[in-house]
Amino acid sequence: MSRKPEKLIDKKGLRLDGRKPDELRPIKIEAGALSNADGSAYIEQGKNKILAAVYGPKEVHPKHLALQDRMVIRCRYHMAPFSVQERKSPAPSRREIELSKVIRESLEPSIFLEYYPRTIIDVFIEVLQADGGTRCASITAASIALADAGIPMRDLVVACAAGKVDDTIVLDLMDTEDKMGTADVPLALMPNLKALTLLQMDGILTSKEFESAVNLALEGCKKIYTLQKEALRTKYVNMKEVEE
Amino acid sequence: MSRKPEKLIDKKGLRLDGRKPDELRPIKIEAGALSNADGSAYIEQGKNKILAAVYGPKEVHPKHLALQDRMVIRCRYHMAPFSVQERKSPAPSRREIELSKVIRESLEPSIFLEYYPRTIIDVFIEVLQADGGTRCASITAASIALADAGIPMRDLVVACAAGKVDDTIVLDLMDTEDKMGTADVPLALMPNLKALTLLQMDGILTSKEFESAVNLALEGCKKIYTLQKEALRTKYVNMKEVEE
Amino acid sequence: MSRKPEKLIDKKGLRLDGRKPDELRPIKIEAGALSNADGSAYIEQGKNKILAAVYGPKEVHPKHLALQDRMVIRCRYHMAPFSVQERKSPAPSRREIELSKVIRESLEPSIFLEYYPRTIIDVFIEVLQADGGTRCASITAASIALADAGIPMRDLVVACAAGKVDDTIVLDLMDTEDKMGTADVPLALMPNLKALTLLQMDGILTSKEFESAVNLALEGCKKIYTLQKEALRTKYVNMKEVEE
Amino acid sequence: MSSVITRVKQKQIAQLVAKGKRLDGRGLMDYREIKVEQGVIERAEGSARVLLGRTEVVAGIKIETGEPFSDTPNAGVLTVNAELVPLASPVFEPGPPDENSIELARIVDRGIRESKAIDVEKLCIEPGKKVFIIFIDVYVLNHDGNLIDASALAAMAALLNTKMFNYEIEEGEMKIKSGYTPLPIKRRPITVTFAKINDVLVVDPWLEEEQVMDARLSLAIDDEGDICAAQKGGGGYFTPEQVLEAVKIAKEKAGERRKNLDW
Amino acid sequence: MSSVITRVKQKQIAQLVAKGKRLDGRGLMDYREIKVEQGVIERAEGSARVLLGRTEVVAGIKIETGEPFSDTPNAGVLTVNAELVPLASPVFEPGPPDENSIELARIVDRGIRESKAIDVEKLCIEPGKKVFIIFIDVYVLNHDGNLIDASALAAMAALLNTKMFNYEIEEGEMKIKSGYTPLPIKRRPITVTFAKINDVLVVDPWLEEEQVMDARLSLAIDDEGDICAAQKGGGGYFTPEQVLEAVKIAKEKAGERRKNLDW
Amino acid sequence: MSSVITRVKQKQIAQLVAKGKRLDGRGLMDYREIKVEQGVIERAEGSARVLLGRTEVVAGIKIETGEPFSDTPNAGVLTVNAELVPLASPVFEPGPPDENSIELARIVDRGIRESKAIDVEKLCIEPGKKVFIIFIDVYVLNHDGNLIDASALAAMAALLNTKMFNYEIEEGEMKIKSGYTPLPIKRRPITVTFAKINDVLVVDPWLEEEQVMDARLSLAIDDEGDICAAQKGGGGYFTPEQVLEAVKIAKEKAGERRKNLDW
Repeated sequence: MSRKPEKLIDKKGLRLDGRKPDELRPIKIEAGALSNADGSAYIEQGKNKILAAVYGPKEVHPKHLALQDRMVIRCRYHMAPFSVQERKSPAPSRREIELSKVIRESLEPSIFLEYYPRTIIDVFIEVLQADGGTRCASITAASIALADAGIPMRDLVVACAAGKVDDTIVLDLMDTEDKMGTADVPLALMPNLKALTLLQMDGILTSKEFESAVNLALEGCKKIYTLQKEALRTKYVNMKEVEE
Repeated sequence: MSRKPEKLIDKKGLRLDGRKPDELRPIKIEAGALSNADGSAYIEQGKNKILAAVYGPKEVHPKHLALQDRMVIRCRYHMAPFSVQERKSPAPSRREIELSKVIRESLEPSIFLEYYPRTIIDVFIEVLQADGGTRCASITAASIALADAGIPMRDLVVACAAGKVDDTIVLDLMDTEDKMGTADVPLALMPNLKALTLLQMDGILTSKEFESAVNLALEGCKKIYTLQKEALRTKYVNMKEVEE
Repeated sequence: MSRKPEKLIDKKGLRLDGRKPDELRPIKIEAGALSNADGSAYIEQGKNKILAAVYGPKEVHPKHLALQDRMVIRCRYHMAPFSVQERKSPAPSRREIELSKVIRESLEPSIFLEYYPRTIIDVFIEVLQADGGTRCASITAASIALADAGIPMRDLVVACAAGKVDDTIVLDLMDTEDKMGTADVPLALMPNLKALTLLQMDGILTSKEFESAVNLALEGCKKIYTLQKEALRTKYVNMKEVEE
Repeated sequence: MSSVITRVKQKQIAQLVAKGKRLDGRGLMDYREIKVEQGVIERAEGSARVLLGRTEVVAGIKIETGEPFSDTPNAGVLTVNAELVPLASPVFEPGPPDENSIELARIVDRGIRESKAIDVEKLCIEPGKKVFIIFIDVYVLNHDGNLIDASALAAMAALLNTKMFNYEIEEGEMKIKSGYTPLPIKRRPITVTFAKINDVLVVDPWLEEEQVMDARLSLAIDDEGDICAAQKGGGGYFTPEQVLEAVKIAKEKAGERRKNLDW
Repeated sequence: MSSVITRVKQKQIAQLVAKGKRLDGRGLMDYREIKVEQGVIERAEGSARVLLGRTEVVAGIKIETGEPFSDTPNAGVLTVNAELVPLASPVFEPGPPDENSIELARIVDRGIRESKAIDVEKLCIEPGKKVFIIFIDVYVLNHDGNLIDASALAAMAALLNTKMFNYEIEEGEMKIKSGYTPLPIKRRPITVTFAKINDVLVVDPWLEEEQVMDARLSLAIDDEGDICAAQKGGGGYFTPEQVLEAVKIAKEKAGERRKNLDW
Repeated sequence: MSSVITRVKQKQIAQLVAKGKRLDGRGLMDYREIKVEQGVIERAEGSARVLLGRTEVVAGIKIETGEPFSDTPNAGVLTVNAELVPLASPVFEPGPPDENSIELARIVDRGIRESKAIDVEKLCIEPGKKVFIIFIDVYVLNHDGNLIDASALAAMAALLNTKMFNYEIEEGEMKIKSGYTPLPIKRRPITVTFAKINDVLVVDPWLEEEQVMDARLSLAIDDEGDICAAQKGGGGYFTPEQVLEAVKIAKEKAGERRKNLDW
C-alpha cells in the first residue's frame, strides 16, 4: 500500500516527520510496566510500542541446560500479529529468531553472569506496534527490565540506529526511512564502558560514512541513556512514596 | 454438497430422521471392545461410531509431570480422516484440542484421583464416523472405558445434547440439526450426584429456552445412563460365563 | 523436464550410458573424508555423490533411550536441497524417513551391538547429488564409515540394486532406468555371512526374474565389496605413512 | 513471585467465600475495576486494551481479503487467535498455542460468532470468490485471572473500534476509495465468568481464586439478554440449579456493563 | 497388560518354532483367522475392517479432486496414510507419524501402486488440470502383530468397496450426475509377511513373535502370482535361499487367500 | 574427538594472541588456506565447494519460477538457506534450522542482497506475475570455525558458476530455448570475519579460537571497497575503535582475496 515518497529529506534538510537529521523520535519509557514479571519496561519510540519483561534468575529446566559457572540468558523477541501493516503469523519468523539471538548477545555483556551459576533468566520482548528500529528500542527496554528485576549489571545497555537517507547520515530511522533509505546501522552501547554490544548493518556505506553513522548512533545512545536512567529513578521514587 | 432442508421439523412434529423432539437416536454400547487397552468401549449413537480406550494408571514420563497427591488424566479426542464428509487431516485441529480438554474436565470429577498419586491415566477417543454430538457420545463411551479399566469412580459420566431446531427444543441433535439449527447445548452428568461436568452452548437461546434444553438433555442423560450400566453388566456377565 | 527415451536398451544390448546389462557404474570410494566425525566415507557411484559420517559410541541423551544390554544405532539419510532436479525442501520427507529406517536395519546386523551397552552411535548420510540407487550407495559408504570409526563389526555391508529394464535384467540402475524401468530390487549383503540385510522391491517381476535380479545384485555387491576394502586399506596405508 | 499459592492461603480464600467475602474485599458478585481503551494500536484496523484489575489484554484487528469457505460463499471470514504471551505470567511458555490459549480463542470466537455480532454477509466482496477476512488477535499481557471476560471484552471493543477502507468494484477489479467505514456490527455480546469455590459462585475470579476454584462457567449474553455461548471449565462440576442461577446473574451483570460502556 | 514379554517366554517361542510349532498352536505356515467386512464407514466413499486374529484395522477411502503431478498429467493421485492410533497399543503414542507408521503406509502404497491395482489414467478429469485424488487412510485399532498384511488387506478391500459419483464435463465444468461407479480396479495384490525366528520362517507373526523375531519379510503378490513389492524389516537378515523360499510360499498363501476372498 | 577444548588450551590460545601469535602458527591477520572449486554438483544450476583450512562448505543454486513479492513486482526473488548438517560437527543436531543456522543464512543473504550482487530486475519474466526464484543452499560439511566467511564465499562462487536456461515469451507463454546464460551478477561481496580474543582482533578464527573468543565481527565488502553488511556476534563487545580498525583491515583482506580469485 505504501508508495515511495520522492524525497526522504526536503529542501530544508528536514525528514518526512519533520525531524532534523540528528534528531531522535519522541521517546517515552516506563519501568515496571507489568505486575507479574520480576522486571519489566515499556517503551514508545516514535510509533514503536514495545514491552519487555524479565523472569528470573530461576532454576533451569531441563537441568542439563544449566551452566556450572554462570547463569544462562534466554531471549525471545516477538511481534504481535497486529503490530505491522500486513498481519504477521504468530509463529516465530526467521527474522525474529535472528533478532532474539543478537538482542540476547547485546544484553549478555552487561550482566554479571557468574553471580548466579546454574540459574536462568528469561527476557521476553513483545512488539505491539512496529515502526522501524524495533530491535534497538527492544534492547533499550529489555535492559531497563533487567535492572528493574534487580539483576546485577555492569551498566545499562542502550541502543539506537543511524543510517543514510538521500545522501544524508541520519539518526534513529523510522520504518519508511529504513525501507527506502540507503543504509541502516543499528548498534547497542554500554556507555560507561564504551562497549558496543550490538552492531549490524544493511545497505551500502563507504568506510567514512560508516564511521559517521556509528558516531551519530553513539550520540543517540547517550541521549536515550539519560531517559533510561530517568525511567528507573521515577519508578524508584514512586515506590519509595508508596512505601512511606 | 449438503443443502439446507426447508424444514427440520415436519407438520407432524417429527424430525428429518422421523424422531420425535424428545427422542434419542438408536444407541448401541459395547464395553471392552479392544483387547490391548486396560479398558475400552465402543458406542454407536445414530451414525456416530466411536471407540474409547483407557491405559493406566501407570508411571508418569517425564517424571516432573507427576503430581504428589493425585493422578494425572490425559485425554485425546481424535477424528479419523474418513469420519467426516471432507477428508480431515490427521493432525489435531484446534477443535479437537479444545474438545480433548473439555472431555477430560468432564471425566475428572468422576474419578477418585487421590487413590493413585504419582500415576497417569490416558484416555484415547477415536471417532470413526461423526454425525453430530460426538463429544457427548465420546464422554459416554470414555466413562465406560474407565469403569472397564477398574478405575475407582464416584459415578459414571453420561453426556447428551439438547438444542433448538425450527423453534422446537429437541434432544440429541444429529449433524444436520446441529449445523442448521438455532442452538446446541451439550452437557455431561454424573446422575447420582446431579453434577454437571460438561456444559457448552452454541447459538442463541432465551434463558427460558436454555432451561428447557438443559432439562431435556438431563432426561436424555438418564436414559443413556441405563444403557451404560447395561453394557458394563453384559461384559461382566460374559466374563463370568467364560470363567465358569 | 526429462522425457522418456523410446528405448532403455539399444540394439547392441547397451544401456543409455553405454553400460552392458551386468555392468556397474564407475565407483569411487574414500574412507575418512571428514575430519570432525569419528568415522566417515565419501562415495561416488555414477553421478551419485554421498557422504556418510559416524559419531560414537557415546553416552545416550536422554538416558531413558539407552538399552542395558546393547548399543543403540540411529541413522539419518538426508538429501541436500540441490541434489535433485527440483529443489527438495530440507525438512525430512516420508521417503527419507523410511530410508533412514531400512538403512539402519541393514547396518545393524553387522555390528556387535552388545560390545558397548548403554551407548549410542549416530550414522549421518548426506546425499549431495542423486542419480538412482542412493540407498545402496549410502549403505556401502556408511558401512565404511562405521569401520573407519573403529566400531567392532562382523563384516562390511555392501549394497547394490538390480532390476528389469526393457525386458532385460540389469545391474545398478541409474535414475532414468529406475523411473522408466519395470522393476528395481535394491539389496544389501554381508558377503562373508551370505546375509541379506536389506531387500526391497518396486515394480513387477515373475519369481524367476526376481531370482535372477537377486543373483545379479549379489554379483554387484561382491564387486563393490572389493572396492570397500581397498578404500579402507588406502586410508590405513596413508595413515601409516603419515605416522612413519 | 510464585504463581502457586500456599495451602494456607487456599484455605483462607475458600473459608472467606463461604462467609460471602473475598480476599481482595470484593463482594461475591462484584467485578474488579474495568478500563477499556480503544485505538491503542494505530497500525491495526481496530484495537482495544482492557484492564480488569491487574489483568491486561490487548486485542488487535487486521483485515485482509481472501476466499470464503465453500459452504458459506456469501460470508466474510472471522478468525480469532489468542496468545498467552510469556511476559504475562511465569506459567506461560513460548511456543505454539496450547490447549488453554486455544480454548480461550474458541470461547471468544463463539461469543462473537454465535451472537452474530458481525453481519458477515456484508463482508462479501464477490460471492464465492472474494470476501473480507477479519483477524481478531487477542494478546494477553498480564495474567491476573479471568482472561475470558477480559479477552471477550477487548475483542468486542476492538471490533467496535475498527475502520475498513471504502472500495468499489470497477470492471471486476476492487478499487480502494477514500474514507473509512465501521464494521457492520449487529450485536455486542458480553461474557460473564463465574468460579465455584467451596460450592459458592463468585464472578470475575482473580488469579488466586482460579487456583482454588473447583470449576468455571462462562456465559455470553447478547443485547437482548439472550444466552449466545456457554462454556464450563475446570475439573469440577456445577449443579443444574447453580447453572440456572448463574444465567440469571450473568444477565444482570451484562446489563450493568452494557450501560457503563454505553454499548 | 505389558507389551514386553518375558525372556522366558521369548526362549519358549524360539524353541517351539525350531520344533515346527507355535505358542498359539498354529503351524509355521498358518495364518490366524481372517475376517473382512466392507462398507463399515458409510460416510467414506469406501471402507473395510479387517480382523487378523486380534489385530484390527479399518481402512477408509475419501475421494477429492485436485491437480495431477506435473510428471503424470493424465493420472489420478493415490495417497496412503497410516495411523498407529494410541488406543491400539500401549507402545503407540499420539503425535505426527513416526518411522513405523510411515514405513507401514509406504509398504501398503507400494503394493497397490506397483501392481497397478488402480487404473489411474481413468481417474483423470482434465489432463494436467484436474484429476481424482484417492486418499487411503489405514487406521490401526488393535495391534496384535502383522500390521502389514492386515493393513494391505484392509486397504485393498476398501478400494474394492469404493463407489465414485458419476459426472460429465459440460462446457469445461464438471457436473455431478446421479448414480455411482466402482473404482477402476485392475489388480488385487495380496501381501504375505514372514518372520524369521531362530533361523526358521513363519507366516503372519503375532505380537509376541514379532518381539522375538530377527527379521521380517513382506511380499506383495498380484493376480498373476508375480511379485509386485518386497520389504525386509528388522535388525536381522535373511539368506538368499530363505528369500527364495519365502517367494514360493507367498505365492501359495496369496493364492489361497484370493480363493477365499473370491478376488 | 571432543568439541569442547580444555581450560588449559583456552588460556594458551588467549596468551598467545596477546603476544601476536596463534596456536596454528598463523599471524593474527592471516587466513587459513582457501580452496574454491566450482561446478561440483552437476545437477544444480550452479555450485561451489569451499575449503577454509578444514572447514568445508558446499553451496548449490537451484532456480525455479514463481510469483514476485507484492512490493517488488519487477524483481526476482532470492532465498538463502543454511544447513548445519549433523555430519559436520558433534555439536550439530538433526532438526529444523536453529538460531545459528538461521543467523548464518541471514548474514550470507545480507551480504548478497545489500550489495545488490544480483541484478534482480533482470530476473523478472512477467511483472507482478512470474519471476525467477534463486535458491541458495549453503551446506556445511565440516565445521572447523569461521563458517560465515566460508559460506559467504561458497554462495558467491556458486552464483558466479550458475547458468540459467534461455527463454522467450511467445503469446504469453514462456518457451525454453537452447543454450544457457550466466546470472546477471553486478557485484562480488567478500565477507571478512574477526574474533576478539583477549581484547585483540584476529581474522578467520578456527574452531578452538571461536570457543575462546569474546565476540565476533563480520563485514561484507563490495567491489568498490564499501561496506555492504555487518554483524557482531557472541556474548562480548567491541570498542568503537576496534570496529573502525576492523573495517580498515577487512577492506585490505577483501582486496587481496578478490585479486587471488580474479573476481
